[in-house]
Amino acid sequence: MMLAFVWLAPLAGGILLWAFGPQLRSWAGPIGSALIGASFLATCALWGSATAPGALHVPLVSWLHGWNFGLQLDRLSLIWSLIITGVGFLIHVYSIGYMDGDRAFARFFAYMNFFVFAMLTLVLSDNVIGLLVGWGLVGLASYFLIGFWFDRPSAVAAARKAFVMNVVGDVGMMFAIFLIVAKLGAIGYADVFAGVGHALDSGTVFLICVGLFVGCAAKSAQVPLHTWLPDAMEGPTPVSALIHAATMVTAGVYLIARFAPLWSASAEAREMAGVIGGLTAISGAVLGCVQWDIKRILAYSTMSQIGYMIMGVGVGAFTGGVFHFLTHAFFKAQLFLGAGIIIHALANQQDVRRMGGLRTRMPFAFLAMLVGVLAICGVPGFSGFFSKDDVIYGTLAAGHPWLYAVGVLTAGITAYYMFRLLFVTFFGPYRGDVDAAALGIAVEPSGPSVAGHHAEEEEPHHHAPPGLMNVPVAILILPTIFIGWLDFGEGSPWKQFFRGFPGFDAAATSAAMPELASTGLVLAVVAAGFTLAYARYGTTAALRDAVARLRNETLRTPPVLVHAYYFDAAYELIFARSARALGSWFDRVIDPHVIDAGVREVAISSEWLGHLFRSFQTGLVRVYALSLVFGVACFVAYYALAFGVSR
Amino acid sequence: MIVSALVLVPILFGLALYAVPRRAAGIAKGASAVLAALVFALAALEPQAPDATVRWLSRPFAAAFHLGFGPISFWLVLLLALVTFSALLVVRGSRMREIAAQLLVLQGAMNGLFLAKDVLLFALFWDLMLLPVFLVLVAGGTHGRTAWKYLLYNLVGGLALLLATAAFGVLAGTTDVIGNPAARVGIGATWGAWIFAGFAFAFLIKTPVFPFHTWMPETYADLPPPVVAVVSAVQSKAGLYGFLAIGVPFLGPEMAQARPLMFVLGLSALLYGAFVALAERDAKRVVAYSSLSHLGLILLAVFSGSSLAYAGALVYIIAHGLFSAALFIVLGAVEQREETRDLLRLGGLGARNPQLAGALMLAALAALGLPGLAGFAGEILILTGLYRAGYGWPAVIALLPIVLAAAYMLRVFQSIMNGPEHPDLPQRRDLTWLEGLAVAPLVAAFVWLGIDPASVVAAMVAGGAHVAGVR
Amino acid sequence: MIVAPENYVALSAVLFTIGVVGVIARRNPLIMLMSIELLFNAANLALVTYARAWVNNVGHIFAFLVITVAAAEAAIGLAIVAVAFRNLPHVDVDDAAVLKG
Amino acid sequence: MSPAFGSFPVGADYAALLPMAVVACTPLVILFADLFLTGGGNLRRGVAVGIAIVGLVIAGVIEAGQYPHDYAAFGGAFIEGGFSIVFSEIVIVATVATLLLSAGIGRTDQVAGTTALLLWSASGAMLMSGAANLMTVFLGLELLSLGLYCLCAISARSTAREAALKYLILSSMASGFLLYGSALLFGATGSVAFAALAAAPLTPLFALGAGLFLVGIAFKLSLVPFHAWTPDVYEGAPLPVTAFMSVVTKAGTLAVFARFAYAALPPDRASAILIPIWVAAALSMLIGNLAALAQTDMKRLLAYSGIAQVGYIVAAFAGQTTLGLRYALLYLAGYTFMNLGAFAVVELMSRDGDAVVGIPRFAGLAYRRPWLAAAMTLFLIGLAGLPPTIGFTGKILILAVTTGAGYAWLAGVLIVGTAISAYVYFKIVRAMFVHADPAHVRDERSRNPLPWLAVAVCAVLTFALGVFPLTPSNILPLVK
Repeated sequence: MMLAFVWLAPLAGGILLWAFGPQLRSWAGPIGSALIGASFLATCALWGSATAPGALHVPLVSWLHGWNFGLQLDRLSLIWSLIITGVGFLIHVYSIGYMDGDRAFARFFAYMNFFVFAMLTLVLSDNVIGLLVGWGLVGLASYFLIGFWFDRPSAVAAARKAFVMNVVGDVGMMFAIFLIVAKLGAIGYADVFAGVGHALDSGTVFLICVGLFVGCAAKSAQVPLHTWLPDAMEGPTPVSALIHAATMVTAGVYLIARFAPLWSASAEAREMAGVIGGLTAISGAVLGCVQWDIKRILAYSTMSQIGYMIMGVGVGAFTGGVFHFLTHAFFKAQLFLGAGIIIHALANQQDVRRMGGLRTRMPFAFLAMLVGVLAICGVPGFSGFFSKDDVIYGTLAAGHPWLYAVGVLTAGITAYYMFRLLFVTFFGPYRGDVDAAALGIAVEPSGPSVAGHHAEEEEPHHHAPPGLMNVPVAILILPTIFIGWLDFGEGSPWKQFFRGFPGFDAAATSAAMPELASTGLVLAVVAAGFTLAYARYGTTAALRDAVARLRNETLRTPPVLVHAYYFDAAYELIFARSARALGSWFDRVIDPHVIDAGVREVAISSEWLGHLFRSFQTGLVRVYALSLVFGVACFVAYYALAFGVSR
Repeated sequence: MIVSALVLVPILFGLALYAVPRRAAGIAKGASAVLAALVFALAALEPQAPDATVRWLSRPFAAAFHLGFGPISFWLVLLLALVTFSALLVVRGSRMREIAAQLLVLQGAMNGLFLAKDVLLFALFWDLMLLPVFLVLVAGGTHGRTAWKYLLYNLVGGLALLLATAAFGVLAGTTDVIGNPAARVGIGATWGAWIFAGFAFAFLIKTPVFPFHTWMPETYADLPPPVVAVVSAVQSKAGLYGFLAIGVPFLGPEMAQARPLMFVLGLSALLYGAFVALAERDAKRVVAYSSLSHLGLILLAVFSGSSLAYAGALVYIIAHGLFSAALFIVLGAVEQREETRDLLRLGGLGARNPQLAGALMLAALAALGLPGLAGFAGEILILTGLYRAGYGWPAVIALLPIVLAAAYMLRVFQSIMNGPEHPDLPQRRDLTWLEGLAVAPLVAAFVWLGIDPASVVAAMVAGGAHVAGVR
Repeated sequence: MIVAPENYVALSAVLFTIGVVGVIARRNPLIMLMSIELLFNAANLALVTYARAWVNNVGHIFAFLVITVAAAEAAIGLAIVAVAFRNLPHVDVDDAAVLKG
Repeated sequence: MSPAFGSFPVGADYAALLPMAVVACTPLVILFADLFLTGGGNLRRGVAVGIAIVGLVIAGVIEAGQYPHDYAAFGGAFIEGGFSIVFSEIVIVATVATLLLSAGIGRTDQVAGTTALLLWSASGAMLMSGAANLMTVFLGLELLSLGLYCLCAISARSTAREAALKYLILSSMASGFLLYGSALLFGATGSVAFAALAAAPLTPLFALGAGLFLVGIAFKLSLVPFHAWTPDVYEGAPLPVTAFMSVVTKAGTLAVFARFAYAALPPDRASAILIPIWVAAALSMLIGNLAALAQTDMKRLLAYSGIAQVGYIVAAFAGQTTLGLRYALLYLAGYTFMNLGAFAVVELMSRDGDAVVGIPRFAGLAYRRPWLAAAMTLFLIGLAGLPPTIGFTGKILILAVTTGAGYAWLAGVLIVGTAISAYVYFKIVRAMFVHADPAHVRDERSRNPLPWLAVAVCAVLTFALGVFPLTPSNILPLVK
């Protein structure tokens, strides 16, 4: 069964590599990659049957009446599966080079394969609970990979944070499942969609959407559940590329697209999703402007781009949103892998302030990054242009001028911080040897970026990346540029592809201005963003005294941005700390001093009574005799009362 | 015949172990493990084994030594056999022989409890199963206080059970009713409430449920790992089984009356346990409080009156048995290696002991209800059942502990296995093959149960028809 | 003249009470034994009185029985007092209070 | 012959007296044989104990043979039927056990005497178990007590004599109350036969008489508040005598109480008359167990536990149901075995049985003498009412009949008392299973192996009765 193979091959790889990793040694990488590749090919082979009417469906197990689990490959899950396995394959290959020499080389690929399996479970499931299972498993995989270098406390903490936040999302989805099961008694997508409007009244649909959206917000790092994503960069760079850029974090988009019929049926839900998406898009972008860690910059940009997608699918521009996912998967993977090359080459230096002038040192990386940046900024012709334009215009078409404004503005900010990244990293002099203080970097003794996985290695290497790392990047360049043309103009193949897909044909209200005008506006704003970035980082003057400028900027960054709006601090205070405090109060006060104390009192008092009665035993005969007489008196008194009086 | 063997053989064999000289304790351990495996096979191969019954009392009420499989008890007996087997494999130390013996006695007594078709016999085994644990605690030496707490808490419950059983027998004329839907038990409303109170008191203490739980953490912390595995995995289910086997069929109205109270207790256990587990330093106590939380959830299910939740309750009972046994066995292995359970002192074991880490990870994941594992199957069934039966708020409140569970379970795992290695901790060898053999079946079982609980659930729903008044 | 049986019963009650008080109040075991004899004889008096009242000899028989038993009791009692106080300075029951608690 | 004698038909059924007569006459044989055995040596002991046991066995066999029938001697003054036979058998068993325990104790030249006294006391108890008439009750009671006074005193320890003195004074006083009560009952009804009492109208005089009579009974049962003598006497008396008292006195007195409660009281007002007894029983269950909490000496502890246990048994009579009587008998039998077993174990733990044994002596017993510890554990969990023993089965049955008879509050008190008692008994169990340093524990072993026999038999019966709770199907006739 082909589909089962697509689904299980990565799992098999995961188990195999986990169990026999030490024996396989350096073979682990190729084996893991090969399995993903095979899975990819199998997916491609299934294109026909997936696009055929009625999709492809495989029943698996059944728990109870109406609780039937199965796999389903339709157009939506097909797109996702292709990205997961395809991009996944490339990143696997890349990782062979990147992770080369790591102590836990095999374990890494085991986790990666397991992740692919989990992600496939998510997108291939044909029912809500199967979806939730995949949802949880990808969370686990991301936990494993974020905490891959588990001797780093920071990585461990980040991993736990990511997992717990994702469980919050799972819980939200459970709530949605409550409603679905309570109303329908069945869990299959088909049953759910059939129920819309009948068994599921609009109020219920809205609640379901809220539940689902909590899940999607947690997984896709939407405000306010986004704080785990930047920390997730503790994981190896390929992980960031695959999980925290290309695939997992976009699961939220998949979720909304998958339940399009529900969202189409509930305007409030669309409102909510659109607003949250827009909020995320802009706040992420703003934070992206003040980051110095190259991966964190990309992380915030990811957050903001997903904001776009959510905004798009939220307002009902499903094709646009999904398309942005597609293009983003390529160009963001591209960017991360490019960053990975740099990090790898600079022995885990991730701080852009310590880079600079790399254009000449590693031209290929520059090319890769450049293409990625152009794409993400939506420069015409590059993939990002088409998809982002779709989304932004979609908001307008759906009648959300405010969201439209946010989208446009964010496009500009994006251009600013991406080119900022480009300039600071690749232009000007190399600042790797400048001491940290001069750059205003607060030096922490054992920062995460220092104690890397290469710590075990002998020679501190500054070497050019192995070919294995360049090839995938090179391959990715093509789609990064050209994939966008799939959605060129009305009746594009992309729009054709999703015509008639359940819920996708949401009636778009007439837009306030023609699409071309909007495009022009967006481009103008992007240009503005670029100009600003150039003025601040690109001009020869700026590049000359880059060190001083960077120092100033570092010290001048408003703390509210440095601390990412204080979300982490607030959560730590409100949830983590108070929960622990409550728990230890229960443990230290209630248990011993309330409950046990009560029980102990009973015990002690009975002991006390025992000694009391013991003290009555004076040993004096006459006292005993007296007690006897006392008893007699009681008896006689009773009889006198009971019988004497009655006569 | 077979069912009586399930009860008598382990007890007699266990007592016989005392005849084995201490030098040959290893042999005793091996033999008892083999016996446990045989018991498992015996139960698994003969699910249709006929009842065994011998007249016991005739007046003032009829009672019999009546043993037989029921839809629930069959699975519990299997679970018990499996857990006992695993526990016996990891028995170690100078008291190897005594602990193995007491484990077998415990198994026999609990088999009797689950197989009893007579309420009085149920009460008999209820009290009987206290003794082995008490003796293990006492022989442990310095744990006098713990032993007393365990004994007196549970014995008080047992006496309430005894009184309730007597009244039940007098009013019903017979106690030979368990698993017999035809038995029409005429208990008036006046007495029913009191009798139910007696039963409930015993069951709640045993489960345990807040606020009767304080005996549990200390007991779990002081018992040797193999015994605590069995106690937490199976003995803690006795009360819930009692509710399902006695309460639901014969005291339905009273259970319905008590529902609000029980929901309050269950929810408070659910939250209380989770919060304390978040704050504990002692790994075993964390797991103990997590059990408090999980069992509170099952209590909700038992009183929900929803067939979906009942199904979930059974799955979760089995699941909790499996993963808590695995957790305690692995934690025992850790403690035996590092001579501490203090989460703040442990750390970095994962690097040198990958298999140990893997085992702990799997058990912890099952415990925190990772979708795809048994814990999740039980949770989702129970919660949806609750919600569907119209108890929306309890179901929603019960979602919070799931998040907390993720937090404290990962905390346990990470603070033991992750982080930099502690130089002051002795670095011992990874999981031994015996320990692996002990954990593997448990893990396999809860993975299987997580993927396809239908086999259990179907049996339960089929056999659980006697669960009266199910929505 | 004929005294009404009630008076005898009253007398026996008085005797009985005196006996009880004697046991409680006196510290000399011998006197305590005497008081106990008083209890028995009070009962005897009552028995004989009622035997007369009911014209039923069973009361007399009972009385004789009690007298013999009382004799045996006294004998044993004296013996025990003798051994109990053999190595005690005074004959005082309050000295015999080793067993207590 | 006056008409009053009409109730005494000429030609009594002397078969009824046979077992008791055998027990009463065996001492003569023993004393006679003892004349020809001079000097020390186990022969002299063996002969005395042997003859005694033979006599008791014969009596027991005869009793058993009489079980199906029923006989009445002295026109109903003494009745031998299913009910009383069970009591007599219990007495006989207890006496045999006591002999096994006492065989190694005391000066050799005293053995014949003590054995004789033991048997005479036993015959007194047997007389009580058959007594259906105020006179026979008094006679039996005194016969039982007079022997016990002496037996208490037979020991080298001065505490024994103190115990004897206390027992003498208090018990005689109680007998005085019982006697005066009997006199008043006779006065109220003009008869001493239980059957006649039941028929009489309930006058205040009758109530008062019944009350004083019950006081005497309660004292012998050592129900609170008439229990003060029990701990001191039990502690002071030689261990076998304590064992004997703890069972035989209770058995005989319970027989009297049962007959009085069931047959001698006007049925309509009986429950009203008996309420004080139920209250006393309730108090015994509570105070007996509570006071036992504070004890460290085994004999004293068992004395208090006995107070509580007899409370359980009396509770079974509540409501005067036939089942209650049957299960009281059952539990009494169970108590006999558990209690005698425990005493036998204590005996085996002291070099000369007549010694003080404290709880600390049990430390680590399970590892020094596993079999003894196992047996003791069985007896103790039985006394605590845990399975698999008669303690559990008997208790559930008592609970059932008590609740069934409408005395749920007594059942409740019983449960509370049992809960307290758990701590008492498990304190000893715990001591036995704690790993103790042998250097710090006095480990004495009795030179007399016979108690082992008692332990074994008691252990087996404690378990067997729990699984097969046999109760006499025929307990009648109570009176004729």
